[in-house]
Amino acid sequence: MFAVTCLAILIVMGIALARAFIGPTVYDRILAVNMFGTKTVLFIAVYGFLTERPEFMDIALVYALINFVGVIAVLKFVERFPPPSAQSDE
Amino acid sequence: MILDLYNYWVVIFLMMSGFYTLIASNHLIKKIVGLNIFQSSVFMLYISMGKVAGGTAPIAAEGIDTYSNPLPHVLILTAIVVGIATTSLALALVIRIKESYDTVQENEILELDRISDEETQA
Amino acid sequence: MNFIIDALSWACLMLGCFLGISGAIGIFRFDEFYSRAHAASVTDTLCVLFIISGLVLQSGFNLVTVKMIFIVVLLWLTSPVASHALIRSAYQTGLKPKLAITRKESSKRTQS
Amino acid sequence: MSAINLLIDIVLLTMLVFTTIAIVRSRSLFAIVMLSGIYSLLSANIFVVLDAVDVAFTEAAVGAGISTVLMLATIGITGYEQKKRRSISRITPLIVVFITGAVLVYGTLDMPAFTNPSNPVHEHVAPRFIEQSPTEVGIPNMVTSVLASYRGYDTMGEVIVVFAALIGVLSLLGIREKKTDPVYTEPPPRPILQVMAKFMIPFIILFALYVQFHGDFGPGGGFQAGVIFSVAIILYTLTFSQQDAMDLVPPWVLKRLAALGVLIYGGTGVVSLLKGGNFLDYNVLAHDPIHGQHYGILIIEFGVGLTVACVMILIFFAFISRGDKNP
Repeated sequence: MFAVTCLAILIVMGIALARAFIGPTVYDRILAVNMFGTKTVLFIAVYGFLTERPEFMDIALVYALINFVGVIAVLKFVERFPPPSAQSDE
Repeated sequence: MILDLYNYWVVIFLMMSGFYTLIASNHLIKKIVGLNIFQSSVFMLYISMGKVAGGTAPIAAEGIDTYSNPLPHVLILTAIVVGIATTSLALALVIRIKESYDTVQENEILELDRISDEETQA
Repeated sequence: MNFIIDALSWACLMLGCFLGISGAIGIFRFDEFYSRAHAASVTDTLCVLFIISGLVLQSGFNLVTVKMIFIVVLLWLTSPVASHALIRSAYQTGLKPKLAITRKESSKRTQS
Repeated sequence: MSAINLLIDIVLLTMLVFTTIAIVRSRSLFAIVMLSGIYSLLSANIFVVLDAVDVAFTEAAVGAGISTVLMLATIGITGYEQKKRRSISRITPLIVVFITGAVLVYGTLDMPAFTNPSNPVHEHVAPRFIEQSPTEVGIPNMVTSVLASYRGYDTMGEVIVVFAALIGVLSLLGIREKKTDPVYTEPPPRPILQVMAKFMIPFIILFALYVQFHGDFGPGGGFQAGVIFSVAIILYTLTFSQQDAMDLVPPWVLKRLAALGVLIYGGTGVVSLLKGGNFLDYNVLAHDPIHGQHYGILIIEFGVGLTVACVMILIFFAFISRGDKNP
């Protein structure tokens, strides 16, 4: 059951990755990275149970804390230095 | 089995991508990103080597007798922190270059250097 | 007893997976940033809740459970705030929602 | 390694390959930074799958927090876009890269299979660490005992390298303290973020302390704790202002504390010398060797954490204060 969940999370990660590749706006990329971060937290949590050593929940916890900081930093940056065109960054 | 070496091939691919970015890119920040990819490919190589089939994370617990190799983990753990410190040093150098040359394109920097050399000779 | 717990956690995990995948399809298929953000942020919180509660059912009560409850609380607090900040700065830097444009055009059309 | 783990490993590595291709091909620096964020998340996942929980921990703290912030600060100063014109030809680098890659792949064909327990790398030093360290050093986390006790010299060198990088950054950039006070408005410009940050920062600091002192038993230790602590200060700086953060943790204090951390590490070694042991041999620190190891590891991990935290905060301050000078 954990294996199925792991694979489903991997599929979600793959799709978010595709969104991060194609963009088109900077905000889409930030959104994809944010989603990727949340799914990383879940993946690490579920993987701990899959390998029957769930005591390493600390890594998931540190992502839950720090992913927020990364997103806020990116947003501050985008507000201070707006991209040349907000519609697309390519 | 062909998948036995998959990790190592991915490592080589990452290493070569970083290498390519390093030598083919004209932008100094992109060069640093290439260097970072190169660096993390080495991390991946070490960690792949440390994995043992059937082993778990090297933290002793009841009822477990196969552990992965802790030595590569130690080396890479410190290497990551040292890596971010040296990357920040490189980025600081890029900022100084931008301030004195007003560009971060390698060819423009070389061009400016050539002009100033000719001026001093003349 | 064990069977019931197993079944419950299966249900929770599968529901969480379903929500996660539907959010991912939303983020991939919708044609505009704001609807993508909507799809991602709405499904994210419940997906986290279901998957983690599926895990909590399996682990019983110990330190790991406490950590997982912390993860849920933190993600429930930070994820909406991050979505809010993201959409707000997108709006402020001039990315217009598609809906507003079409409504303006349609109102023009009805006036003329 | 069972089939499902191998499958997960392969899927994650393939995603990593695609991310790398996207990074190499992308022209927008901002997209490159975002993709590097994904790159680091993916590599942390791979580290977890390959059992390196401590490394994943470090990568989590460094890659998601500090690396992105520093890259963005630099891009803010140097400008957004790469220029379109390319003067260097792509052919020669490609040929060089392909030849080197082919040689390396040829080299791997002789390598023993991945995860094989009888690989040479697992046969020499590692068995001793795995078998002896829980009894010799007395703590369950073998990574911490190797890091702090068996290879204490190495780690001391790494801490000094981090410190030296700080000296380099400070002598290149320096930290400017702003003369003018920041303007406070009522209500603040980002009320929700500020409330959230106020709520989060104590949690992050508490978690950093947990990681610092729980590192003997679970994943964690001085390096990770230092980075996590510095992320708390970075969050404070981002949501409030640089001046507020510099009032909270003045740079002159941080500079002295960073040096103090190295001093604690080296001082522990000197104390063990004076007590009649070797340099960084903690057995002599207490009457019982196991207790001595405990004290020694606790003290030097504290020194490492102090240095890393102060260095990261100072580097961050140096970068953002430069950004204020040239917008």
